[in-house]
Amino acid sequence: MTTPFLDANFALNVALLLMLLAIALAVVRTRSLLAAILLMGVYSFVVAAWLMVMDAADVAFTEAVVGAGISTIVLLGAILLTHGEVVRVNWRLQVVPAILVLVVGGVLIYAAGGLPNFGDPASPANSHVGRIYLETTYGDIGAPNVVTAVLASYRGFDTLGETTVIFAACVGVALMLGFGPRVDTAPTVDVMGDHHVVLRVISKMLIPLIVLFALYVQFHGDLGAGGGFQAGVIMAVAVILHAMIFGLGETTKAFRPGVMRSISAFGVVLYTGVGIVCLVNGGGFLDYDFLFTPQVEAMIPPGLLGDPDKPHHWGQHFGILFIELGVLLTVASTMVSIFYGFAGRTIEAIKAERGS
Amino acid sequence: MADALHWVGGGLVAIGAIWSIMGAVGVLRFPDVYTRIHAASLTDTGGATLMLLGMAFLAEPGIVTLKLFFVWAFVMLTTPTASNALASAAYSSGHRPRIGNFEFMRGNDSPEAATKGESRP
Amino acid sequence: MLVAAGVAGLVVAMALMIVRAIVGPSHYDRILAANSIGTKTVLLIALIGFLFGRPAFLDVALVYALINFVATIALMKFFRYRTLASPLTAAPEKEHKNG
Amino acid sequence: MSWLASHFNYVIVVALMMAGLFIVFSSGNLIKRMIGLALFQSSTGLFYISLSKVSGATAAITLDAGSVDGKALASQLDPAYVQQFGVDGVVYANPLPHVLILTAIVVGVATLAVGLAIAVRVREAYGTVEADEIEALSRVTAEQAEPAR
Repeated sequence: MTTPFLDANFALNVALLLMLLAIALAVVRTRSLLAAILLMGVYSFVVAAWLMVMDAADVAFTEAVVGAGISTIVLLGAILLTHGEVVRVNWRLQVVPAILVLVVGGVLIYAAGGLPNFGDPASPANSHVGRIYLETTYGDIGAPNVVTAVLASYRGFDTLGETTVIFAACVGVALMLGFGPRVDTAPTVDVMGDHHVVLRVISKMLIPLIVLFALYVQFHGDLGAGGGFQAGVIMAVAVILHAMIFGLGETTKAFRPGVMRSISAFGVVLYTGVGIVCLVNGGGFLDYDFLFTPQVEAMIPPGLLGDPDKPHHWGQHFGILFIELGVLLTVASTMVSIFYGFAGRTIEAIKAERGS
Repeated sequence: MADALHWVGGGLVAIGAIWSIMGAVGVLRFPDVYTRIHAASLTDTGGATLMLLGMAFLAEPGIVTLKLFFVWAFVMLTTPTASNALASAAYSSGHRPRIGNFEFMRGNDSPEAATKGESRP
Repeated sequence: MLVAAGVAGLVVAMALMIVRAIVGPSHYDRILAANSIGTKTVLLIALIGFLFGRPAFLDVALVYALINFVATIALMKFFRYRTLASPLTAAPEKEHKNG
Repeated sequence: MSWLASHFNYVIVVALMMAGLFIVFSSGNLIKRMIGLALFQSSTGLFYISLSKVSGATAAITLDAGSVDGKALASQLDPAYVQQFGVDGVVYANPLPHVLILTAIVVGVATLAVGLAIAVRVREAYGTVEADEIEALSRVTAEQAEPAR
C-alpha cells in the first residue's frame, strides 16, 4: 500500500480539486440560473485541466470539447425557452435535505476509507485487468492509443450501445422540440449599426479550421488522443457556431434537420454494418480481424501504415476507423439536431397555435 | 547550448505566469466590467504569447513547435473576439461604464456612491 | 523547475479568476471570468503536457483555443437578442431606417 | 495526516456528489435540478479517474521507452518501480476507467439535453418550471376532471 508520490502532480491535483469544490459550493448557493450555468462552464474547464493532470488525455479532450461547446449552449437554450426566472428559495425547505446529504456524505466518506490509496500502482484495479490490456493491446490490435483500442475494438459492442443511446437522445429531443412553428430568423435590427463585423470575419476563418481539426481528431484517433466521440462534438460545434453567426435560417438550409436526423441513424447503421461484415466473413460480431477476407488483405500494400515489416492488423485498423466514423456521424448530427430543437423553438408561436 | 535554451524557455514561462497573475489581480480590483474586460483580455493574450514562446524554446523543434504556433494563432484570434463580443453585449444591454464617479476617492466610500454609475442588469 | 513555477503561477491566477466568477456582481463579470479561465486552461493544459513529459498532448490545448469563444458568443446573443437563432448580419439599409 | 493524503480525492468526490445531491433535493426549479444532476454525474467521473491514477505514470498511449519522452519519463522514477509496474519500460495509467468516462460524458450531455427538452415542454404545458407550482396546477386540473364524471 504505497502512499502517493507527494510531487508536483499531487499538488496540482489538490489545488484543482479545491477549486472544483469552491465552484460546486457556489453553484449550490447561487440563486440565479444564469450564474449557475456560467459556473458550470468554469467547472468543466477546471475538470478538463484536472483530467490532464490525472494522465487521462482522451477524457480531458472529451470534457473540454463537450463542456466548452455543447453543455453551456444547451442549458442556455433551455433557459431561453423557460424565461430563466431567479429561483425563489426559503431556508426552511433546505434543512431536511441538508441533514440527509450530510448523513449520506458521512457514510460515503467512511466507506471511502477502505478504498486503495490514491495513485497506488498495486491496487486491485490497476494491477490485474488494467495491466493485461496494457500489455496485450499493441500485440492484438496494433493501435498505440490503448483507450481508443479498448473503446472501439475490445469493447466495441458496448460502444455500439452508447452510440444507440446518443441516437435515441437525438430522436427524443427532435420529437419534443424539433417540430412545430420555427422561430422567425429575420436579421435583428441593431440600434447602433452593425457591431458584428469582427465576429463574422473571425468565424468565417475559424469554421473550416474547426471542421478540418475534427477530421484530424477522427483519423488519428488510434495514434494519439482523439476518437469518434470528440470529433463528432467538434464537428457539431462548428455547425453551431455557423448557426449562431449566420442565423438558424441559413444553417438549416445547409444542414436540413431531416437530413441531420437520418445521418444520426446512418451512423448507427454504419457501425452495425461493420459488425455484420465481420459476421459474414466468419468471425464474431464486431471482430475486426475478419473484416477483410484474405484476398482483400493481400491487396493492401504492406507499407501503407508505418514500416512494412511490422505485423499489421489491417482489419483492426480499418475496423476502428469505420466505426469511429459511424460514431462521428451519430454524435455530430445528434448535437446539431439538439441545437436545432432548442434554438428553433418559439413559445409565442406555439401559444398562438394552441390558442391557450 | 541546450540548457541555455531551457533556461530561456523556463524564464519566459515564468514571466508569462506573472503576467497572468497581474491580470487576475487587475480583474479583481478594477471597479466596473469594462476595465475588468480590458485587464483580462490584455493579460490573457500577453501571457499566452510569452508562455507559448517559452514552451517553443523548451520543446525540440518539430511537430510540437508547429502545434504551439497553432495554439498561439487561435488564442490570438479568439480571445480578442470574445472580449469584443462581451463588451458590445454589455454596452448594448444598458450596462454603463462608471466614468468620473470620484466620490469613492473623496473618502465617503458609501456603497451607494460606488454603484451610482453601475445600473443593475 | 521554472516550468513548475509557471504552472503554480497560472493556478494562482485561475484561483483569482474563480473568485471573480463566484463573486462577480453582474453576469458580465462571470462571463468574463469564464472566458479568461478558458484561456488560462489552454495554457495550463499545454504546460502540464510539458511538465509531465508528454508534449504531444497539445491537441487538447489546440481544441480548447478553437472552441473557447463559442460559449461566449452564445452568451452574448442570449443577453443581447434573447434568442440563439437570429443572424448577426447587418440589417438591410431600408429596414434599418424604420427599425 | 497520511490518511488524508492518500484519500484526499475520494473526500472531494464525495463532497461534490453531495453538493449535486443537495441541489436536486432542495431546489424546486427543474432546470436547477438538471444542473445538480450534471454536477452529480461529473463527480462519478472524477471518482473513476481517481481510481485509475498510478503515481508517476503517463497517459495510456503506448510510447517506446527508447524515445526522448520515454527516457525523460523513466529518468524521473527509480528503475525498480518502473520494472515492477511499468509495461516494457514505461509506467502507464490504467486505461479502462478512461474508456468508461469518455463515453459517459458524451452520453451525459445527450441525456441532459433530453431532460431539458422535457422541462421546456413542462414549461409550455404548465407555464412554470417550479415543481411545487406544477404540482398545485396538476391537482387543480385533476379536481376539475374529477366532478366532470
